[in-house]
Amino acid sequence: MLSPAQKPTLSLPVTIAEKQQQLLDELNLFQDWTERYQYVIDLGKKLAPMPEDLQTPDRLIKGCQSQVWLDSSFADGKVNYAADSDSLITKGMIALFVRVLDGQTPDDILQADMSFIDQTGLKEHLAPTRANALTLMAGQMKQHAIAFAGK
Amino acid sequence: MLSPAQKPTLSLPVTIAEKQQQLLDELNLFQDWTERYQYVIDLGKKLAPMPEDLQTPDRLIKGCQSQVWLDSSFADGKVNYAADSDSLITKGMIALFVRVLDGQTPDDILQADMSFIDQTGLKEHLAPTRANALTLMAGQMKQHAIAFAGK
Amino acid sequence: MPFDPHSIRDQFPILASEVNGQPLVYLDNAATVQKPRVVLETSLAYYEETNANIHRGTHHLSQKATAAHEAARDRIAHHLNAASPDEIIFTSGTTDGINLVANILTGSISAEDEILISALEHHSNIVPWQMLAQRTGATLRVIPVLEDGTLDFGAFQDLLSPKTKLLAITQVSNAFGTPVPVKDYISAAHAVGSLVLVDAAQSVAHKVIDVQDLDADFLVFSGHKIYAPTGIGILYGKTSSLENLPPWRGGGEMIKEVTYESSTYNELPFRYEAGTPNIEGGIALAKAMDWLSDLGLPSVAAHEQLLIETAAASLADVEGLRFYGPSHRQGSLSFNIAGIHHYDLGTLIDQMGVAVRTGHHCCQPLMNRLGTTGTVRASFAAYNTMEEVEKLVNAVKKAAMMLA
Amino acid sequence: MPFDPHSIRDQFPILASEVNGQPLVYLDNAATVQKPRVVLETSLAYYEETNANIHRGTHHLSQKATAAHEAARDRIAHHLNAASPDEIIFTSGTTDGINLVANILTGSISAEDEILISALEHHSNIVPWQMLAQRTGATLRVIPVLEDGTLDFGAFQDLLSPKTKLLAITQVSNAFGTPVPVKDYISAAHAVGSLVLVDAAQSVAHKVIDVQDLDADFLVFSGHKIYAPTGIGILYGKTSSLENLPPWRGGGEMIKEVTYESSTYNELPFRYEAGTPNIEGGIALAKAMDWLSDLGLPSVAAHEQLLIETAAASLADVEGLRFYGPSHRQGSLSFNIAGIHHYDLGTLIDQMGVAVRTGHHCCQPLMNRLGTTGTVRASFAAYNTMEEVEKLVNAVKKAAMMLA
Ligand SMILES: Cc1ncc(COP(=O)(O)O)c(C=O)c1O
Ligand SMILES: Cc1ncc(COP(=O)(O)O)c(C=O)c1O
Repeated sequence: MLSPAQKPTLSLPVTIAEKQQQLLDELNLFQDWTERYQYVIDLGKKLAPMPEDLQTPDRLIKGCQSQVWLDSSFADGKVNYAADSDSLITKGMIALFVRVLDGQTPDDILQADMSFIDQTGLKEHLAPTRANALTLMAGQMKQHAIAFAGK
Repeated sequence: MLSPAQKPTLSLPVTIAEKQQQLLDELNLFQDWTERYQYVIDLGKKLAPMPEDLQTPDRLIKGCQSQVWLDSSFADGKVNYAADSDSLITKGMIALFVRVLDGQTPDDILQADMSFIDQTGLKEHLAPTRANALTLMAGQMKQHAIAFAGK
Repeated sequence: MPFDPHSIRDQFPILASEVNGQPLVYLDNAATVQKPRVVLETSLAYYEETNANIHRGTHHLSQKATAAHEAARDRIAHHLNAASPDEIIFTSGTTDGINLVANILTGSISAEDEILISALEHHSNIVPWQMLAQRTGATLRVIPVLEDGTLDFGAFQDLLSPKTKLLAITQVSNAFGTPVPVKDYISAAHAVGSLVLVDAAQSVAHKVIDVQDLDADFLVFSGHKIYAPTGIGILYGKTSSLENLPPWRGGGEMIKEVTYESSTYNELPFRYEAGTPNIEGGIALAKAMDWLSDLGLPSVAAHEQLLIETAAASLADVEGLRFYGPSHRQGSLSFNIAGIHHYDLGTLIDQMGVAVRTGHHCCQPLMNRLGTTGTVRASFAAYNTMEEVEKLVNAVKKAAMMLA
Repeated sequence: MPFDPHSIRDQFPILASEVNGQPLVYLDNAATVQKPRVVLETSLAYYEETNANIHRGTHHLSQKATAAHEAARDRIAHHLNAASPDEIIFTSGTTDGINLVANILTGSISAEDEILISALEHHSNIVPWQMLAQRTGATLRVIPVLEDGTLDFGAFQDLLSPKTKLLAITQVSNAFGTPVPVKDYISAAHAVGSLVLVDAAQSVAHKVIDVQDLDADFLVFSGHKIYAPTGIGILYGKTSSLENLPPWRGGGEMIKEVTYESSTYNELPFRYEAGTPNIEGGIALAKAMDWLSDLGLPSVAAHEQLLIETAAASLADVEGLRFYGPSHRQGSLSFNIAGIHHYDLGTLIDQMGVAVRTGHHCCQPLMNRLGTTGTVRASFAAYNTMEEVEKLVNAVKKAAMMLA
């Protein structure tokens, strides 16, 4: 299996749009769903687990069968996200979002076009309930950004 | 339409079986269901109406959509039946039974084979609920005969 | 161009069958209507391509079945102009929907309250309210019917009071075809703070229903009376009227969390859909409503109207014949001939291949009120033709002669 | 000769379909089972030849439909060995049947009484009893489950007392496939004067049920779990247990006479069948039961048993895999892999074309008790093959590797 690390990157992506494009490029290297899923799962595994004491009900986004916790902090005008899930696939999906939005300004996050996820081709392989959870997730991350925007 | 009266009868029927045979002979003269139905309806019309004050709940046999009243009396060792219905077709059907059983002894009535009604071909043109009512009717007439049998 | 019933008859295989050697003339549509091929094929295709249990399933078929089921809900919401698909609850039929509402209202009714129904109601819109009255001690009151089979609106207004907690009223009488201007009844009932349930069992196949325009709190009907299968029905419930009411049936789907000590209930519409629903029935119902709407419900209704008026005009000269209901009727034409039992009339015309219904049409109190034990009712659907009306008329005349 | 599933697969068109480019392997049969062509054709033929509303109709089609519907009741009574067809009540499913019984028992239960259920019950056999307990003030008690997913019969005996008014118990657990020896439970419950309702939703397709031998008071199941459509189910009610209970739903069919003041109710089974029933559903259900009985239910069950045992043996060496339920299981095989979420496992094996169910299987309290939020459940039907078991096993192993 070709791991994304092996792909030569010419310049480091900085903006949300650039990061989205990088993700899409990486995913496009994979032909079949197994590899794509494996890529997402591996992203999930790599995402730093959220400390158990942060996994509180107010940080919980309840999905159909799995649970997602989302936390954020604000420093130097940038938003930092932390997320976790009891489902590895869900966690991998969140990792996609975190990778794209983490370390950006509230304004950029609020203006970000999150429909890139439709171009990943992952959604076709997702149960609609999971796809819904993704939309919910993106919404929640923007909600957090709104809270910081005024500061 | 050929009316049963036009049929030449050689000897008057006396026993239940003879009367049943006579009825079957008469019905066999008719080719189509319209004539048979008309015959039954006409029998119904000819059956003496039961006085209204005899149409009491204890004489009522409740069918699905029509009501039947049955009464009987006992004289000279013979049972006499009176019957009525708000439905003319039902009344005609009862008239068939009355014609066959009226004026017979309780013993003969109890022993009578009432399956002749199946040979009339009428049942095929009857709603099952009506056919059930017929069976009920025959049963009731025998019940009455039982009450007189001991006397 | 007027609607041509001949253009759709071959979609109904059963219409080509024979009864007693005569071609079937099916005029018992108010009892249940025949189903077009496209509806039957929808059920079949569901089982050949999609069937799985819905909700909570992760796998492909389950997702597909869930999507089809929820799409059906959306279509039905659209046809009724509901404000949201969440207001569409799948039931097993009109009777089930009325019982559901009557049960969940138990805690909202007290002994001083009144429940109002009309004299035109079907047993299914009487008995559940009698049972509710018995449970709560409330009083059941009845809007009287006039000699012409219409309701007495003035008497209705007099019956209304702040005690009135619910009005249950039919949009079209199944016994006589009387159309009821339910919108007027609804606004008057709302003015005294009453909820209103509309029984649309007999109207849904004959007129476009707009629940927002009517402003009904609850509206119920059965699939089998609108070209869909039996075993499926709809309860429309306005969100604001339904959201604070308790659940009825308990079970899978209608709960969020269950512990032995207690359960928390799901949102609308799922709170009222316990257990596995009639999945393909709901999908077939949406298809039937699509089909009827594509045919053009108003022009179908105009066609049916013409059949009823022609039948009424042609039967008018039968001696002793009396029609029930007002001169403007919807769906059904109900009559009796003096001195002839409706059962006898029905039996003979059935022999001639014409299927009509006889009896009390599940409206015993109404029949009592009009001094009869029943009537003969011919009822019409999109596929009925002028030639069939002629056969009905001839059959009635011949039967009347035989029974005279 | 053992039963050969290949001989019947072409009767199920859906089994030839593909999911994500892979041939479908349908192992979610405990949720709902696929329907053989003969059952689908029975529904279709009903609409092409017979359809009419039943009972009370004079005309030919109505009589024909009534006869078909009542013949279906007779067949079903025969398959369950009921003492009389009057003990067979058509419902819309298991959940509907349980709610019916829980509601009509309201007046027979008082605040000091106890209702007993088991820890293996489906939400549909928990929530209605919770609601009954709330209505009456009675106490709900739960027969505990042992670590191996079987019930604790000793604890059950200790729970029984003259206060026990009803025991509601499943014949096979839908979550784990645990078979429950209900006959022993029934006789013990009867000994203290309690009624017993058996939930046969998961047993009816896998074993011959003899209600007289079991001596159950009530037994319920859904058509859609025994090769028939959704929207139809059966409540068996022993005449002596049912005859003095009040009605539930009010409406057409269930009454004898209606006046505005009061109604008299019809005999069994009609008293509990208000409104137009799912006519073709009942007929299709009888056909499905005929079909299964003609196949030979015991040999079908033996075949399913072999599939479960083979699957269990082949999965046993997957690292961290834990099975739920006892080693002898009926219909379903439930498991988890340590450190892997059941939802992830289910999602991946669905991608490989294998449809299984994941989650709590409508048994949240049971999952809580065993310390999990859910399991992966593969469940089997007559048409499943050894090759499909192999695909399941391979899919689970591949998914486990991906998620490890
Ligand atoms: C044991 C058990 N009981 C009850 C039910 C509920 O059946 P239905 O949803 O058909 O009403 C099910 C179905 O999932 C079940 O498995
Ligand atoms: C006006 C009306 N209400 C209620 C019903 C009962 O409908 P269902 O038997 O489908 O529950 C009918 C059907 O006969 C009806 O005509």
